[in-house]
Amino acid sequence: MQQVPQSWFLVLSALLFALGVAGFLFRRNIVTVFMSIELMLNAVNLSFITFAYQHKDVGGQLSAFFVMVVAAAEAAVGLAIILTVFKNRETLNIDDISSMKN
Amino acid sequence: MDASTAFYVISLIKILVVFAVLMTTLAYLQWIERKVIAHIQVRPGPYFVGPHGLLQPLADVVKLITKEDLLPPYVNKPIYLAAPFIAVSMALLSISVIPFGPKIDVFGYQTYMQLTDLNIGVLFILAVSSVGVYGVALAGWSSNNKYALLGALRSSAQMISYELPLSLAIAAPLLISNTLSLRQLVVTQGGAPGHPGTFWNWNLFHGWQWISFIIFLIAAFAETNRVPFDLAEAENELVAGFHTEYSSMKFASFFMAEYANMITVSCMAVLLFLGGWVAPWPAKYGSGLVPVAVFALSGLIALYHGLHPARRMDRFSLPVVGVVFLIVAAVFLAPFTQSWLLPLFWFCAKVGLILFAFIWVRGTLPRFRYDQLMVFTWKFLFPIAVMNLLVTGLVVALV
Amino acid sequence: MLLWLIPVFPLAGFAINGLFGRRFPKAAVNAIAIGSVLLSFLWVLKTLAAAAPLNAAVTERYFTWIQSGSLSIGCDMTVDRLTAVMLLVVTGIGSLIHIYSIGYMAHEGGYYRFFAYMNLFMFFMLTLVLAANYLLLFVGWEGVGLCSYLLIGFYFDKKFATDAGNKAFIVNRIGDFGFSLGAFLIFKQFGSLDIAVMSAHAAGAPTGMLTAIGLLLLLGACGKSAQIPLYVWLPDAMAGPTPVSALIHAATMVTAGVYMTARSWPIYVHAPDAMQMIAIIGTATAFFAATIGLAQNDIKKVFAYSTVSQLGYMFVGVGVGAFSAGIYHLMTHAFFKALLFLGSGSVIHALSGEQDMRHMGGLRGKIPWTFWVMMCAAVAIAGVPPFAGFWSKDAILLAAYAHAPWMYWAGTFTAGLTAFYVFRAIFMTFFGEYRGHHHPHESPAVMMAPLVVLAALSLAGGVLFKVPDYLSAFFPAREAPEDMSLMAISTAAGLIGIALAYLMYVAKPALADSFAASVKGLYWLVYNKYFVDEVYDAVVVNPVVEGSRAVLWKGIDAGLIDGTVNGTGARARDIGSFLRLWQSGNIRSYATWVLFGGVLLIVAMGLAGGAR
Amino acid sequence: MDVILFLIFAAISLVCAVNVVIQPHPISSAISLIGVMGSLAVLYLLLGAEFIAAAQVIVYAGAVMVLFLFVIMLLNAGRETAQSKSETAHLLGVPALLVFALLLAYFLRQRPEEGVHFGGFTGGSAEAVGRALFTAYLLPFEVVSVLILIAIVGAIVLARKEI
Repeated sequence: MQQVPQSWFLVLSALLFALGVAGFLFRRNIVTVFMSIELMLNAVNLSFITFAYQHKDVGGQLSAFFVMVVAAAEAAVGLAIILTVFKNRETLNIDDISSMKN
Repeated sequence: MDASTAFYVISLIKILVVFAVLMTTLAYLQWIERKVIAHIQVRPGPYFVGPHGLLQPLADVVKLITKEDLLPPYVNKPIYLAAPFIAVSMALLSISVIPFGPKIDVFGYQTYMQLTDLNIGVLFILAVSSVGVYGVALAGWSSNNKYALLGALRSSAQMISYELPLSLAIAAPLLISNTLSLRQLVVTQGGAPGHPGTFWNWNLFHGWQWISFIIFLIAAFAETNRVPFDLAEAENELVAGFHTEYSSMKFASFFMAEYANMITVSCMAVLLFLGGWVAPWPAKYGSGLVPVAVFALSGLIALYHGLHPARRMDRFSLPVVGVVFLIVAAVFLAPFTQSWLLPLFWFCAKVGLILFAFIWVRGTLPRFRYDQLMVFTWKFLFPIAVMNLLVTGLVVALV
Repeated sequence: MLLWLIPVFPLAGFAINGLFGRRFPKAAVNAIAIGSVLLSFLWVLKTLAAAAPLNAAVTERYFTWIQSGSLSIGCDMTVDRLTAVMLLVVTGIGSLIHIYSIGYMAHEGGYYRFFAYMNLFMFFMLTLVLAANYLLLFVGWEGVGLCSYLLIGFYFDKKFATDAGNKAFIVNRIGDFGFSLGAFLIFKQFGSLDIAVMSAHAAGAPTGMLTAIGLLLLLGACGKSAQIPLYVWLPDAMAGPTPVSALIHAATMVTAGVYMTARSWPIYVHAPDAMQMIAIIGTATAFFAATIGLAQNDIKKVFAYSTVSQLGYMFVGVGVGAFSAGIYHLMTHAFFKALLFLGSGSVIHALSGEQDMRHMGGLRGKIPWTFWVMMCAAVAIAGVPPFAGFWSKDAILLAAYAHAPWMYWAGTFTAGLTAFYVFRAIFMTFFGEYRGHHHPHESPAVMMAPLVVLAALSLAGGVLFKVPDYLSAFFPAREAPEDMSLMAISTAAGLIGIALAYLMYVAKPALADSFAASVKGLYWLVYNKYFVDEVYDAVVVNPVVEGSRAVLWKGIDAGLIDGTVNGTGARARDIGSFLRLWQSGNIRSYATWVLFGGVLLIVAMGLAGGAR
Repeated sequence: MDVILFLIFAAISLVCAVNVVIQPHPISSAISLIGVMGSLAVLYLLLGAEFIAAAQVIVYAGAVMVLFLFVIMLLNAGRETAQSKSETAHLLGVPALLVFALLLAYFLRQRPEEGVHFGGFTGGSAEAVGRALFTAYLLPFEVVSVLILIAIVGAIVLARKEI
């Protein structure tokens, strides 16, 4: 039975992460930007689980589990923030939200 | 035939059989529901297509397929088209891990009466059902219709909310049976090996697990968007909810998804709490004769009514039904069917019981108001489920 | 043996009363506070009965408190014969004073607060007594100091009370400083803070080290037990309620120093210089405090200086190697001094708060019960045989004579002074004509009952509880020959003191004033307590305050530290105002920079060969 | 078989991920992201992480993304407008991103090769994960539960009408 080289998983993870970064950098809709973050987290999870396989240690999977939990919490709070921002500013464009300047 | 080829062939056959049976069941479940509700409301129900309206589902299918497939111009087309597909495929997907019976011999090959046995079967069903929300949500959004959107928001919020007590209620019997595999779950409820147990071994009667069962049932009603939780399609508020804009086969898909979900949660209830295909008492005390008795009695009653027909047509239809039932009863007596037909009978009987409860509730209870619905789950059902799980966990850990 | 229950009962009382007492009726507060102390007392009795005859120490380890390197300190409690005496004194006298307080504090505000603090004090005092190592002892030591502070300042709306509390606390800091250093040296020398370990290895330690430890511990004891030069806080501590003065500042807490030095006897017996120092300080304190007591007019101040003086006696006992005599005097002193304070409290209570003896007089007929119990205490402290004070004082004086005769003579003279000022107080209070304008009334039974018990103890306690016999195996034997003539001399000194007091304040009241006029300078000096407070203010307090203000605050804190901090902030702001040009306010450009940094990091790791 | 499975689902996940980035409409991005998550779940199964795979679908696809969909629906987020204000993101970001992806891939390829096949690691069952979670990783687990509590409170506070 043919086996999949481990590096393929890692390269896939790297590519997904890079795509997430690209989404973060080039998208302007704050929701899409947030989804790009989730994409990056998923990419990292894939690495974690690959490493768990490599070391035959469930710890890597637990890291992924914790990432998931934190991502869920982050999504809840982040989306609540997005809702509040939209309520106050009527925009989802990330470039328009720059009140930290000045 | 070597082992792997046999595996593929048998799996294919099983898929075909299950799919065919399921599709028929879906169609006839609809008929049964209409009949039962009609009788609850003291009216005959579908009557004219075939004897006692028995061919009504067939007629419905023909109607739905041949209807014009309307595609409103303002919808988001790809998502509008994908939504019913997601809904129905997710609903059918969960059937694949449901075991209907024990291991059986088919022409010398040993196989399970189940498409596939995952050792995280319960989690799989939870996962698939949680994805099922998308069918509803996307359908409502892509329809570009405020009724549809509101219905979708309502029903997906409702499904997410009720998934919590549902999962917590499921977790309690899992703790007791100490497995996530649906097959193992049934085995642990069947008593010790060699000493088949009675219904007293079922998780339902394990301590206070009837609480979990009731929570599970309530949450399951909400998960399937059934009365009294069918706010998503509250006709007098939202026209038809998330599928307002759907017609023809796409509408039928949502309908199928709903009934398939009903069957899935009924199967889950049976597997988790009611001992799956295990007979209520051991065969040596005559549980194997129950189906024979039931079918024979039904057949005799049908024959009797056939001899004293209320209408002209009954003179032919009822004796036919009676004879069929008697034949079925005879089949149950045949020794080579006992090993697989009896478990299947018990499984179907229990599932049928739960499905009847679904229909019964629909026929009798009024609908909740939306805020009541949310308050009910978050402030009542969820805390009780948490407490129940905590106490169960404590007891399991201590005993 | 569940030793921990002994201190935990009062702690529970403190917790309940302290947290919820505000809402409780007085009866509930009483039940909790007194019940917890009584339970503790009963538990002590049960424990001691179970452990009798207690020839060896019983130690219980509850948990390892601090574990760091070679330092291992457990929460250990131990009970031996010395502890047994202390436990009985603390819980027994404590129970009586708690009961007395019901009557005394009945009309005061902060009723629950008072009892909560009292219970907390009991907890810390019992911890101190039961501690099996110096650190746990220090916990109790600091805890009783804290409770002393809280209770001295109980009337926190009066400035002199809070000032007195502060003074007690700050003066005690000096002593605690010495105690801490002593404990550090003990750890350095013995590698452990356990008293048992210290006892076992003290004989082999270098004398210089032991002397240093002994002197530092003595400094701590001087602070806690109000010895020269740190006695100044105790007279001021009388600002607290009278039961507090009786319990904390007469019977128990101030004797902690004596207890601690007695507990550390293995160090002292191998450090004769330190012991000599204890004896000298004790003698000096006993004498000077007694002379100050001669001229005070506040009844509680008289007894406060008397306490300082009697503590000096106990130090003499410890210092001359008669540890058991010191503890003996500690116990009898607890009986009669608690009685004196409580009795004076009863007098004050009778006169609705009047404390000045010049406004008393002739109370003998008006409050006879109080008079008679006070008389019992007075004869006990004056050393009239066969009452309690006679036995213990005599044991100390005999040992002092064996050690150095001049100490005996100083002690005997002090005994005369003691008898004089105590009876001066009695005569000024109870004899002659009533000079006040309140209407005296006898105290309620709940106050009198403890007084009667204490009176009985003051009279018979010396004979009933022969502490030196009980402790003879515990401390190294220091045989002092029985010498009837010395006993007769010291007894005579006491009787002469009583007779002089009678002469000056009852028979010929004018004699006192004319005598004071004849030695005007001396009287003025004594009346003003040798100006010790003023000298301390001038020599220690003011330089420290001024120095702190000028150098530490204005110079170091405001100049150096604030300057550094502010300067750092200012430079950071300068740099930031330059760097903020970078901050476009656009999240995505920030993210780009983060990505850029990530790339640099990966390149660096790759160059370093880190990505394997 | 394993290679084929991997290639299929890796391809799906990559295509969906590209879709997440290039789709103009957020809801399409969200659906694509669900696709990524689903195919990653299959890859997790391949790597022997069956519990995590189920959790991935339940938590990510079932809960987190539903929340996203909700918000998109509630805000009725439309297509993105084309203009951008950030020059830095394009000038510095594109080359940096390329270098980043290439470097990562390059370094990852340097690792010693080891084959992955289904069943090569069976320590990812619900029982094993649970056991590790409640023994060696108990503290992080508890901390995470506190974090979730904080998140709940935070979300409620933020979502309240009067701020």
